[in-house]
Amino acid sequence: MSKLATWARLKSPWVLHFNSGACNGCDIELVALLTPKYDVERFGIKLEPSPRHADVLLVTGSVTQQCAERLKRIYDQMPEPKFVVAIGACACSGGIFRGNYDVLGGVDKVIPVNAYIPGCPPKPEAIIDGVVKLLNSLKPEKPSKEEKKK
Amino acid sequence: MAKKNGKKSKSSVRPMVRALLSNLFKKPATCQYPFVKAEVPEGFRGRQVYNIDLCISCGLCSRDCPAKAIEMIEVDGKRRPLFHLDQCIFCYQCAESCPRNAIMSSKFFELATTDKSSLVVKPEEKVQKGNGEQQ
Amino acid sequence: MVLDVMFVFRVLVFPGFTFLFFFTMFCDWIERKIEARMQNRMGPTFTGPAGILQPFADVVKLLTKEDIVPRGAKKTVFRLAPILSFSIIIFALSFLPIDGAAVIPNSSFSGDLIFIMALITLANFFLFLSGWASANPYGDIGAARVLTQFLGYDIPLFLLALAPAFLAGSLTISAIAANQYLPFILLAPWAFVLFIITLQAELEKDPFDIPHAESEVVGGLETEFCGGKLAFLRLTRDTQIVFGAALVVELFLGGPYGPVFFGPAAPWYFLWFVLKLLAVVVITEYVTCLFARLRIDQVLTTNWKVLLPLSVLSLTLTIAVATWIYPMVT
Amino acid sequence: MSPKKIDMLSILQAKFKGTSVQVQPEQLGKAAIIADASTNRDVLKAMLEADEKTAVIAITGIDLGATLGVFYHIRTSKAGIITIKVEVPKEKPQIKTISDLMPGTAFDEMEVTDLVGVVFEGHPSPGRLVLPDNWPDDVFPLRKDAKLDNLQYKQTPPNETEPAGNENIVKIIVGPQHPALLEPEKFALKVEGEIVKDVQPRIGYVHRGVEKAAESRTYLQDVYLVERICGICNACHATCFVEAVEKILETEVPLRAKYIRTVLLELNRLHSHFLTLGHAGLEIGFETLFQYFWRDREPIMDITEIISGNRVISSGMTVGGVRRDINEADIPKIKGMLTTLRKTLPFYKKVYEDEPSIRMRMKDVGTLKREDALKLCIVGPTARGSGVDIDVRKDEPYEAYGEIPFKMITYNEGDTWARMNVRMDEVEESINIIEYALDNLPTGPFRVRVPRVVPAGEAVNRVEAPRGELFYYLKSNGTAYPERVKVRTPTFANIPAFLATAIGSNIADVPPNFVSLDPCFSCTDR
Repeated sequence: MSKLATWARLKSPWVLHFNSGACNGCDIELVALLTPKYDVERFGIKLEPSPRHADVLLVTGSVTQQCAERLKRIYDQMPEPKFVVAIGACACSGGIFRGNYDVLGGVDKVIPVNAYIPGCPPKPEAIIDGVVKLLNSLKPEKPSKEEKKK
Repeated sequence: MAKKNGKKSKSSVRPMVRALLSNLFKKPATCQYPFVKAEVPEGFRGRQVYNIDLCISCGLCSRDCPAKAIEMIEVDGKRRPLFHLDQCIFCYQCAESCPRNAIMSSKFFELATTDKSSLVVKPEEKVQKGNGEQQ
Repeated sequence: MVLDVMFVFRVLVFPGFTFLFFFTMFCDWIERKIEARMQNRMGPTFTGPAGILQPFADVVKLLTKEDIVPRGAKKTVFRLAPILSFSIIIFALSFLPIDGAAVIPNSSFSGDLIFIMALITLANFFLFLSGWASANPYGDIGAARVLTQFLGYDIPLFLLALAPAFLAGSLTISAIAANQYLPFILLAPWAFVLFIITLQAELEKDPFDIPHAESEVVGGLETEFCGGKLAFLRLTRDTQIVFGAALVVELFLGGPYGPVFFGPAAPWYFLWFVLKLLAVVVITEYVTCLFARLRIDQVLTTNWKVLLPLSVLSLTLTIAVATWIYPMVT
Repeated sequence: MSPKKIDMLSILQAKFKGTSVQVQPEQLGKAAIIADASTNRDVLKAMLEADEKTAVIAITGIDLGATLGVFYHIRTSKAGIITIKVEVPKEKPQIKTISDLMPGTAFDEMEVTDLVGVVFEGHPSPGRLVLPDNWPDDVFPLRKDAKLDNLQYKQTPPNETEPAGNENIVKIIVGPQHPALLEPEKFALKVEGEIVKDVQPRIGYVHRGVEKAAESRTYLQDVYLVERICGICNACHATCFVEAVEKILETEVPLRAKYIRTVLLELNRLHSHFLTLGHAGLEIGFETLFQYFWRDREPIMDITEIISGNRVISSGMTVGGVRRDINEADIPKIKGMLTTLRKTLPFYKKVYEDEPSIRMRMKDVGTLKREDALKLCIVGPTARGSGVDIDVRKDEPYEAYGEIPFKMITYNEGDTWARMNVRMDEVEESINIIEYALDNLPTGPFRVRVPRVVPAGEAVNRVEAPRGELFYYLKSNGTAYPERVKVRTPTFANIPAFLATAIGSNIADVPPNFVSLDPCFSCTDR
């Protein structure tokens, strides 16, 4: 039964996007994923309006002081198994705004992050590659079953 | 059974009506990225390729980097640049201000990883030259 | 009471619950694929052959997710409403003759058209309840909008459904479907067009999809739901689409009855039913992609000032046609 | 319109002959007027009477060591910017507000209070604008002596729970995380039934302190920092900053660099307009239009990638010219993409003009009359949609806009439909400009060596960003680091337009009205 659950979880990762203080360069690349040229709906990825529906939280932007509390609240609202992907140099480490007075610099200072996609902004293909790598990193649960069998 | 498309009065066929129908039968404009390699134009600013032999460890690159993403570290006696790819904004100011052109751009953009430490590129680590190879 | 195996098989498996469950997902897949193709993109392709298992994967994933009941929500209503609304729609679907006979054999009684219309009202009421029970401001607004829009289109929907009843001379669906000597779409095309438009409003599809408009009301009544309950809410909406299309097929396109080529009639009727239903789903999807969303007050004005008088007019026109055609046929 | 030539300077000199106000022509743009806390309002009143199109572009707060400077940058119908300089003692930083004369400046004054600490008496709605609510009260980031490392933030609970007046007024918070808005900003809407009674914006979620960061980087590094204020109009920010530095250095940029800069600027405008026209479709629920627009926007991104190496942040500009040359081999490919783009325009033009569902959702929604647009100092397509014909490319041609023929588009209806159609026509103009620039690209160098240290001086500069007029004020102090960089972005000036038109409108009209403004909050908060 859990093989089916893992298969379902990999095949329909619903996505929520939160911009915690970005220059919206990464956001327009993220929204470009939904458009015909890249079309992530091929992988079953759908942009969901509310944190309750989402599995993967895509965060862009170096977390500003005001957004930090909001980001934490949204992360708590998401049901388990949830994953966080930091998109763009700002989300990974604060990028060019690292060290400013109002910037926390990096999403991992507020919530645990599962995948990092550097780039300013990363190409839409790089974001797809990041999400695919995140989903592949969930797959090794299967071989662990083979070890149990041995 | 005719597909009755009885719409109320419509003067000229609206452009949207025709566009929707024609797109239904046209090939979708989607490039199958993960299975078809994305073609990247010349001069694309991907990951840096650092050539350790040309470097004279002058430190100009780390001084000029707007995001302060290049750190000079001691490597067998000489000061070499350490690239923090998670802080780098890929503007290539370092390549411009390097007197010996030791830093070149490559067309490799698939840098996503699940652990952050792999984003720190040490100078002595042999980085594949050319473009597009996986790490 | 010896359990009639045929009855259990018929209700639970073939044209009953399991078939309807998977057929809803198939229709959802068709819809997503058609919408994607119209927008020049590919739509789900990597789950199962050509992405056909995508809706199934969505439902299974939702069922395996953690189920959160927010503190402020009204617990019992919050848990029950989605399941109830889903079961009502499935129950209503079982009255429509799918392969020559209704899902529950000899269950059609005279006047079950009105009963089914009442079931739709009940299902929408439970959707309102689920939105109202989730203590989220967007949930309340979404729920209120479901009701305002529902008040607008319910009467025209019923009046338009009466048109074929007049032509067939009876209020039982199987009877209407049976004696359609000429598919009523040809006899009363105006009723068909108006019915499709009101169907758009009932299924909350694009020109009238205000209750779950993302830009105004974040998730509408689904905002607070996650996991199993959300799966049922999404299933309710998909089953409503199948139900609406099935209703159109029964009333206007001559039900499951079509030319039978060889062998027993039931599989052929079933095939005709599915084909007609898919055609109607494609039409509704086409209309969805064609329009922008209307404002809530524009929807109400169109319902009360445009649809209602037109449906009354279409009723009178149908009566005129009935009195002219009826003596010729009987 | 005022056809007669108004010589603003002579009027002001005549009016303020004997008083303590000195008019210094040709200093910092067209003229600098030294006034003090008491006389600045009279100067402004005089200018308002003289010319109807007078508008305050920005208010710069600056720490001048002993005193705090408050500079009012003012634009009149003739080209050139007039700055009223006022100095206020540091111990008692008070000055009278001018938001009653010019309602559009309320936001500017709140920001100066936040960052530099000058209090504006009589301000209609004082309070935090860009800084978070729990920011310590005594720290002003843009002062030279501000201690910014270990800050003790006050823990104040968010005040969303304050009652909404009488009971039938529902308070809807369009929160920081909202699917329709690409960026975090909060609007507290007080709604009675379906009518919006009051809108309180709370921006500042994207405030990254760019102006303070700019002071700790060299001019060369600042170009990359300034470019990342807004991902959609990054070329405009870079050009505006670079031109300001070149004004102080008085270096002459080679003609080929000017043409390449114009191409990059227009590519920026093209991709920004396509993005907004598509996003407007998404806001009114017309998803197919969104998909089509963003599908046809991809060639523009590919052209930017070919020319500059990155799809979005083109990083083409540097002090003294352009970083890369457009090589001849790519030009036919670029021209090919542009012609395919031009073929799709009639389809979109017809859809936006007479598609019934779009007209129902956009016709006379958020109408802004011409006088209000002038009073609220609105800029860009939002103003041009209401008949105000201001366009920096025409009023004060910079780069190669003087030599390239193009039309300025204005509509007079002033509603969302008009603003969207202004952008629709401007797309056509931009394609013409790019093709003209590519056809007769002058030969010659594309870059000039520039010293790292910039002599002391001041400069003001304006550029026409896709959303409107972008304004930079730069002060250098003879070192390699700028003294003060002030950025006033177009959306910062356009938000009052949304507030004015949203109050009294239907709640369902708020999204189209909001998107017709083409808001970019990473620009607004800097």
